[in-house]
Amino acid sequence: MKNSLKFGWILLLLLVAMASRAQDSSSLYVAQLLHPQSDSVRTHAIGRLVALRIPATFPLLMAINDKKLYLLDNQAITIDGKPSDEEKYRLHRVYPDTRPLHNSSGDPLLLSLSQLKTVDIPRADRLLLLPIAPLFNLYSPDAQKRIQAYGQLTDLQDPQVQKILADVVSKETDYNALRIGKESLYAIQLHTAKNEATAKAYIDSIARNWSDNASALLTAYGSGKAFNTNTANYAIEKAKQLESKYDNLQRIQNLFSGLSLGSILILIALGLSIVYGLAGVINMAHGEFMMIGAYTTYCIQMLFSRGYGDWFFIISLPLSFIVAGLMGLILERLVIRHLYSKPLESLLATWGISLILVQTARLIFGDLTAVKTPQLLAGGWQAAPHLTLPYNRIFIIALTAVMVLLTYLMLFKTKLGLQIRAVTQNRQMSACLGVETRRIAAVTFFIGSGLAGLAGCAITLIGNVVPDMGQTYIVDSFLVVVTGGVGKLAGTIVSGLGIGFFTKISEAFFQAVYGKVFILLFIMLFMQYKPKGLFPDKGRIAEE
Amino acid sequence: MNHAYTAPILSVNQLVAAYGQSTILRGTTLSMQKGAITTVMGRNGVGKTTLLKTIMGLLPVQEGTITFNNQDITKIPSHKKAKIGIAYVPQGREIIPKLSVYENLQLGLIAHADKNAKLPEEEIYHLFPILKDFRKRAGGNLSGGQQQQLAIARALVSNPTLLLLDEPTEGIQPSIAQEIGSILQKLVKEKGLSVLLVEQKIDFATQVTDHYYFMDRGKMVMDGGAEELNHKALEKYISV
Amino acid sequence: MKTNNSSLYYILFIAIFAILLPAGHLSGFLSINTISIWGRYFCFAIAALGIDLIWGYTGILSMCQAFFFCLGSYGIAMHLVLQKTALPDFMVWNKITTLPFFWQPFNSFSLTVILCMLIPAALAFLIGFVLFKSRIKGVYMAIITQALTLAMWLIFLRNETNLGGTNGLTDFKTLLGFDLANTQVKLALYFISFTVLCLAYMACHRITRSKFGKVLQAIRDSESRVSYTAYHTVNFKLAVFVVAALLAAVGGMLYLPQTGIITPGRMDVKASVEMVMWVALGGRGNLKGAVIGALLVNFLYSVCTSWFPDSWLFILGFLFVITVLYFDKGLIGLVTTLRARIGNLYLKTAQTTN
Amino acid sequence: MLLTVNNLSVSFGGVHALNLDHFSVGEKELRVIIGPNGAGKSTLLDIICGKTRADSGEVTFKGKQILGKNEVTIAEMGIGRKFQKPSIFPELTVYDNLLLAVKTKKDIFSTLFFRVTPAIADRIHSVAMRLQLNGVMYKLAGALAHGQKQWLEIAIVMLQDPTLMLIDEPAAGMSDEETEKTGGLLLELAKTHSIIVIEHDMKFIEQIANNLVTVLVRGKRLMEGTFDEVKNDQRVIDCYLGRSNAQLETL
Amino acid sequence: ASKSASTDSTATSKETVKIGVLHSLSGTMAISEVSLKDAVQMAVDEINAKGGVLGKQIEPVIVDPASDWDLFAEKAKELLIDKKVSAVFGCWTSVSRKSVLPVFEQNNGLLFYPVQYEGEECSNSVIYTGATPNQQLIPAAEYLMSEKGGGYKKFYLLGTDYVFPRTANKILKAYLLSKGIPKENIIEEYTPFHHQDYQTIISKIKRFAADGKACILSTINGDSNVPFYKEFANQGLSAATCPIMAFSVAEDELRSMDTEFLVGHLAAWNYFQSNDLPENKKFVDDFKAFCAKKGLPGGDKRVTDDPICWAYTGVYLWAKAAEKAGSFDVSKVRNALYSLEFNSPDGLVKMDARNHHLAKPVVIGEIKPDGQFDILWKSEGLVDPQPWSPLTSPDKDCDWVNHNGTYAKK
Ligand SMILES: Nc1ncnc2c1ncn2[C@@H]1O[C@H](COP(=O)(O)OP(=O)(O)OP(=O)(O)O)[C@@H](O)[C@H]1O
Ligand SMILES: Nc1ncnc2c1ncn2[C@@H]1O[C@H](COP(=O)(O)OP(=O)(O)OP(=O)(O)O)[C@@H](O)[C@H]1O
Ligand SMILES: [Mg+2]
Ligand SMILES: [Mg+2]
Repeated sequence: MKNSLKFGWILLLLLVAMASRAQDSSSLYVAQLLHPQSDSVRTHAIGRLVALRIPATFPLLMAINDKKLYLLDNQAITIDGKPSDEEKYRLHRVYPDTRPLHNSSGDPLLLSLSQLKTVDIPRADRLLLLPIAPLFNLYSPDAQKRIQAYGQLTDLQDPQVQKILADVVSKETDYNALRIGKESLYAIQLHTAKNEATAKAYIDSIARNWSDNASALLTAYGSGKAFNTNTANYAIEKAKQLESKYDNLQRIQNLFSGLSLGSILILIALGLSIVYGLAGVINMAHGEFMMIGAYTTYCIQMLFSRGYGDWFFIISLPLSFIVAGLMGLILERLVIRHLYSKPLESLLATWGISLILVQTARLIFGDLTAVKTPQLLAGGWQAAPHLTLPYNRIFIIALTAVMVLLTYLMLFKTKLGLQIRAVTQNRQMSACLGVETRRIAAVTFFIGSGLAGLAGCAITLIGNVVPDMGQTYIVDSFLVVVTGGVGKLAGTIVSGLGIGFFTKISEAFFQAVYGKVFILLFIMLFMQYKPKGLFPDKGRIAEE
Repeated sequence: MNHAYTAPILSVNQLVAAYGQSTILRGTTLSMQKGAITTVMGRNGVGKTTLLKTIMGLLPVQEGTITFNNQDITKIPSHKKAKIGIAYVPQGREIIPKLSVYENLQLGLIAHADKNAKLPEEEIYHLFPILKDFRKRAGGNLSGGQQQQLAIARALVSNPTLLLLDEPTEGIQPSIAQEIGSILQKLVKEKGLSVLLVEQKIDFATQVTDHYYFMDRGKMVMDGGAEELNHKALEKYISV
Repeated sequence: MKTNNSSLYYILFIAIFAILLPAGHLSGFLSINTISIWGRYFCFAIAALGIDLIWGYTGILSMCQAFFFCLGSYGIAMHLVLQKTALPDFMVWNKITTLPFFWQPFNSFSLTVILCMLIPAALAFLIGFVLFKSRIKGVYMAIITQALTLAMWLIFLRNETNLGGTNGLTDFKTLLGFDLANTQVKLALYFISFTVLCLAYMACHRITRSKFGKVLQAIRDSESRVSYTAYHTVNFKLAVFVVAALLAAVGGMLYLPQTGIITPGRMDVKASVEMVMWVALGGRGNLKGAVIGALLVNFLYSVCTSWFPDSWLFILGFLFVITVLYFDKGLIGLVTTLRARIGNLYLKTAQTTN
Repeated sequence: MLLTVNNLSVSFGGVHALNLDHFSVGEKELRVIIGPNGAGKSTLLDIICGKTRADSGEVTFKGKQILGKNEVTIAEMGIGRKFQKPSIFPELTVYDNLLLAVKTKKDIFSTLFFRVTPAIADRIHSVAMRLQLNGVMYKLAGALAHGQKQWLEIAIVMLQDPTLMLIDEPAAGMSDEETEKTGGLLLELAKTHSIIVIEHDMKFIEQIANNLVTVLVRGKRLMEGTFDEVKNDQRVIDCYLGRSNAQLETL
Repeated sequence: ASKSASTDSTATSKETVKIGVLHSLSGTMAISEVSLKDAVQMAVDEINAKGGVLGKQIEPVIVDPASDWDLFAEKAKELLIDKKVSAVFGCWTSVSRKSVLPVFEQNNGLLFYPVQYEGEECSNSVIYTGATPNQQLIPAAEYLMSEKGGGYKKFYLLGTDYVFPRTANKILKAYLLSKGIPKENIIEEYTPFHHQDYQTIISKIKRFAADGKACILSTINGDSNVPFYKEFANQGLSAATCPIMAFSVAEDELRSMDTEFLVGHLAAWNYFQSNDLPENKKFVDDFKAFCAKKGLPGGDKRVTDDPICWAYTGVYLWAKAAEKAGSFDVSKVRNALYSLEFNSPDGLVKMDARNHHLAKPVVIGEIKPDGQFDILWKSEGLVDPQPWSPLTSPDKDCDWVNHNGTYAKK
């Protein structure tokens, strides 16, 4: 008893001594890192810091890993994620402690990047951090990052890791992170479990937790380190269950991808089918209105380049609708108006217009451009441990749903919609019934082009903005309109989703190219069976 | 009757109109009294439909004038004409095919002077019971006669002062044709509606009309009161 | 009067292309390059005739004519490649040691010519049969054929198809032993294209003037009425579809040796829409219009991309819009209206002077 | 019997449009069908000529089942149709409209090498003459007045020379005199053809109904009888003719 | 034509020599090729300002082949036969080059081709100033496998479906296999042109990269890159977990892109704008000034990149060779080009002594937030071009001095 106490003391002293030595050496290495005499010194210093794994150095290492390490008055600092309106950042010290920097008046200090000295750490050196990245990311202020870090933790046998983990978990505030952190702890405990019941309990906890490497961990445990075959089998069984669960999630991911692709197609096809219904022609310039919407978003982002965060995108949603709509209106007034009873001619004219619009965009904007993803929509929603649903796609799905609903209400629940549908089918008689056909036609064109513009705005979230971007989607969206049955809102939705899902499912089996060919041929065969789309008109009205 | 003393509700003066190169109306003149049914008769292809189309503004007037309620409406677009109280039942019905019967009727409300007017469903369904059963059905799927009934109902919904009817009884079963006749007379009497009717069936015309015109090759060649309208009077023109 | 008008067109056409242009070359004003370019336009015009038949007269908007055009071109190209080497370079590079079976027949010229027409015709028959049987019409037809072309384009882009992938087939040396780089050969190809164009025109002219042509137009107007009048519309549609495909393929066959390259780019979405645009611009439902449209659009394309490299798209775009806004029936319609105007003017002045 | 219909049933979206137990037409018979609007008259013709599919039942023509056959085959068997709404080729001239209709071989090769023989020209001209179309022979059919289109369509059916003609409301939009002429024409045609005529014009029916008249109501056969029987049947008066038929009174 | 007029005016009286500029100014390739036209134009202006070549002002004949491969051939004929130009600067895609190649060979023309390409070609009529596979692909793969580069063990070869990616991946695969990477650790995948939807592929990559040590070798072309990188970031992948080494993404593409999600990814080229040679600093400034002055889209925000650098260098190489040969004659210029050295923005580069390719340094860079590259690695000295990769065609080589083009090695 006494012995053991003594032993404990010695151990404690030793630990303290080691810790303080570690503290000392860490400041040395940090100094070497910040002001290296040579590259090799820096590499060595980083190597040592990685090996030592001292929590106090973690903020510093994190800054290095994120390429956000700067020097200000010889202090190692980092910047806060989001810049202010004037592209200025709040600053944090990263070593030896973390605290925000203030100016003389006590307000947070705001500086722009050019006022800071960047500490360049070569990639090779940064890569050294990779093994302990999960460890220091545990200290990240960003919960998402911590969640990832917990999942990525390795060498859980290591007492130092265990200690850090326990420490972090005890301070964890985020619900999800806490759960995952705790369950990482289970993993450690599993390995130290001494009887079947506890082991099984931990296996269950791990399976419930289902972190990134849960199944690998369980398999490893089951095939080697388990202390009896019963637990081993149990672990392997659980691992298999997790695998199949994972496959199911992949399926969900695929469905989601299909849904998102489908929504994009629907969003584009919506305007197309409205305009098609009205002018009775293939509007060759529809894609270009999309492009106008996308460039509107781009321009607004440029105007807002001084900050204001996500506002630029929120504003561009209605603006891209309006700008593209107005362009459509002008086009309608100048050209299409003369062509209502001449479908062929409008085909030609809109083709000509699309050439003009593309070249105009090329001359004004030059080449490849892209819109910054709004902060709110960056990243994804961790729907389940292995299922990330990107926010931008969720947003597009939601936007599509809203637009479909609005379009439906507009077309079928308002007087305007009634008139639009009437004019679409019989201009002359509508006029005789008091419908101002010209105004209605203009409004319809405005809405149709506006919807295209909105689609363009939404597409900036996932793709780039180029003058001929319209062409990329146009055939696909025509296919949607046609397979759904021309002028059928419900058809457009079903076929859009259908094509989305089918494309994604076929991509899971074929390469993307053949997936596309497959889907095209599939549609052709489908049309054999439904030559007038999914929802054909029935009876006499179908004959025209 | 003494037409000379009341101002005509519609007068068409020396109207000339053409489809492209071929002139159809060659100086058509017509004047109709308020609160009366005026019938235009004539053989196939003489331009009766063209006359109504021109009055309605579907065909540009090349020469001549059209006056409605002392207002010159020669150059007014169709939808404005509808709004000032002219309703039109065209030959061939022109139902909006993919709108339901109910929606077709609602479309009639657009020209109604009162923006908040409600659809007088009761009345319509009383006149044309069949439309009630088919409220939700696409207009284009109705049978020919049903469509004709719908077209007439649609025109009446807007509560017009002048009704242009192009062969309204075409394809309608005898009992309902008869009823249409009496409805017209009733509306004329009770609401002061004026009707310009294009009709080929003398029986129907004699039954309802107050005044008739006979048209040939784009011109009115004869007119007179209802009492003068009989087969013999028309014979010489018809056999031409 | 009517016949006079037409013969004026013909005389002008022949005078310019059979006499003026070659003479210009022989006397040194025009380079052989210019002649070849016109030879290529003729090939487009041949295809355009087909499009006019199927679209202008029968009212079926087929977007897969570019595909048939490419089939013709690819066939000849395969023959030409085999004239040069036993195994095409790209196959060597892809480690293919024996010529794939479907390349074999293209060793022989006569077989090549037959296959170049047979394959597109058979495919057109198959596609047409399937589509027309199921009564696909209007936009549905247009988009489905467009989708088909797109699918074919994607397939032709693949290396696995052994047709040269994106790079297509190029670098040909001789045709039937004649050096393709030779001026005489180029001139001969020009004349052959011209002759074929004339023959195709005459054939199409005959077709459209016959009762068969009337049936086609009747199908455009009201297909169901034609059926009730006891014509098997499917057969008629199928027949023109095959003829149109043949014309496209023949155009493609003549096009290749004068251009020297065929790639899947010839049948991408843009290309297939453009072909329709030629006919639309020239005047749909009018054979002369189709020819004039194809020649003019391509001529402008060539010229403007050299003279106005930055703004040629505006020129072409506005041309399309203006044609539509001001000329009812395409360019050919413009000619007629102009003539009528001038005639009227003449008449009026004559009257007033009287 | 040339045409026999048994237990024919058709419904559109659950609504029964036609529910016909039996109906037949003999050789060279002129049969008139009347009935209220929406009774299913046009639908019946639609089924006979292959435009609409029936749910069940059988239709035999010249002893052969024709349900399920397509419209071309049926037309080839000898059934010609005039629609309620004029159906012609608007962008062809009247002459071309007629030329296409003439009964000749109608396959691809025959049309490709077709030449107008004097006999055919005569036929076209005589039909055109009878239907007063000779004045508008080279006008585009789309530019005709409504009545002229009606006649053009009748002419098309006549030139097709079918065994059975299905004529839907031929007198609609015609003046009394023209109606009478049409009646005469039909009577004459009936000497060599079987004809089914649908009409609402009682005067016209009286003129042509030398045989049976069938009354359809709500898709069912109400009765079949001579014109007089039908005219005086109380049920027919109630649901079709109206309380006191002014048209008939005046006769 | 309008452009040539403006350059004419600076030296009206002097004689001129015509060169052709054959870059797509419209169509899908315009995105990339317009910048090359600008670079050529700038080089021409500079040379003209210094007095031209052999006392003659250069007159560029600019045409637009409109991303239409047939039109490329037609325009090439026009430039060589009708316009009689002394050299042509142009093309980007392999197919456009293949399309004009017979034209140049038949008419004894000279084409300066500035873009990295798949090799396997050895034409007497083309001067290849862009990289051959061994000048770009191999060093990149080597770097990624090295300790310094991260020691990656699994490779996802992802490309757009056309010749360059296909060939590049073939060579890369051969290289990786030869280095002992097991077959199952190499995945090859292609997407159609203008592919926009990378959800499925990223999911596959995610699985592939779950255990770390995987990287992507990307030959994705043009407008597909933005959706690819965006999706990559959005599904939670990053350069730290799985870096993308791109062979077709350069500064010009990054110019107006949202680089936030690109930071840390890699690219292999022969030149980066961030190269801090004084020659390059001047080149970059001049280019910005040129674009601003000409009112080109982007103005002084324009950046330079590898193809721009080589398009620009090409004009100088030609001018220098012409001076050296004392003539514009194609064969004389061609002969003068062998072993010709030139102090390019990328430092001293040298034409090969036996074929028409350029020896130049190889650099690997990492994308920074401002769309520029941190140079991580640079080859020691110049890397000699290998038109025929020894990995896939060990028996072939290209030599126009001792042999007649491609010949079989013993
Ligand atoms: N769209 C059109 N284009 C050219 N001509 C036309 C057009 N519509 C009608 N016509 C011609 O105008 C003339 C008059 O036609 P309209 O329809 O007015 O006659 P209608 O008197 O109403 O005859 P119906 O009693 O047959 O209805 C006819 O000769 C007809 O050929
Ligand atoms: N596609 C359809 N959907 C729903 N109902 C339909 C459809 N087609 C026809 N109907 C209905 O079937 C019934 C029969 O129509 P049909 O046209 O045969 O009548 P009809 O006897 O010819 O009448 P009319 O004398 O008015 O021409 C009508 O009530 C009609 O509304
Ligand atoms: Mg009429
Ligand atoms: Mg009917």
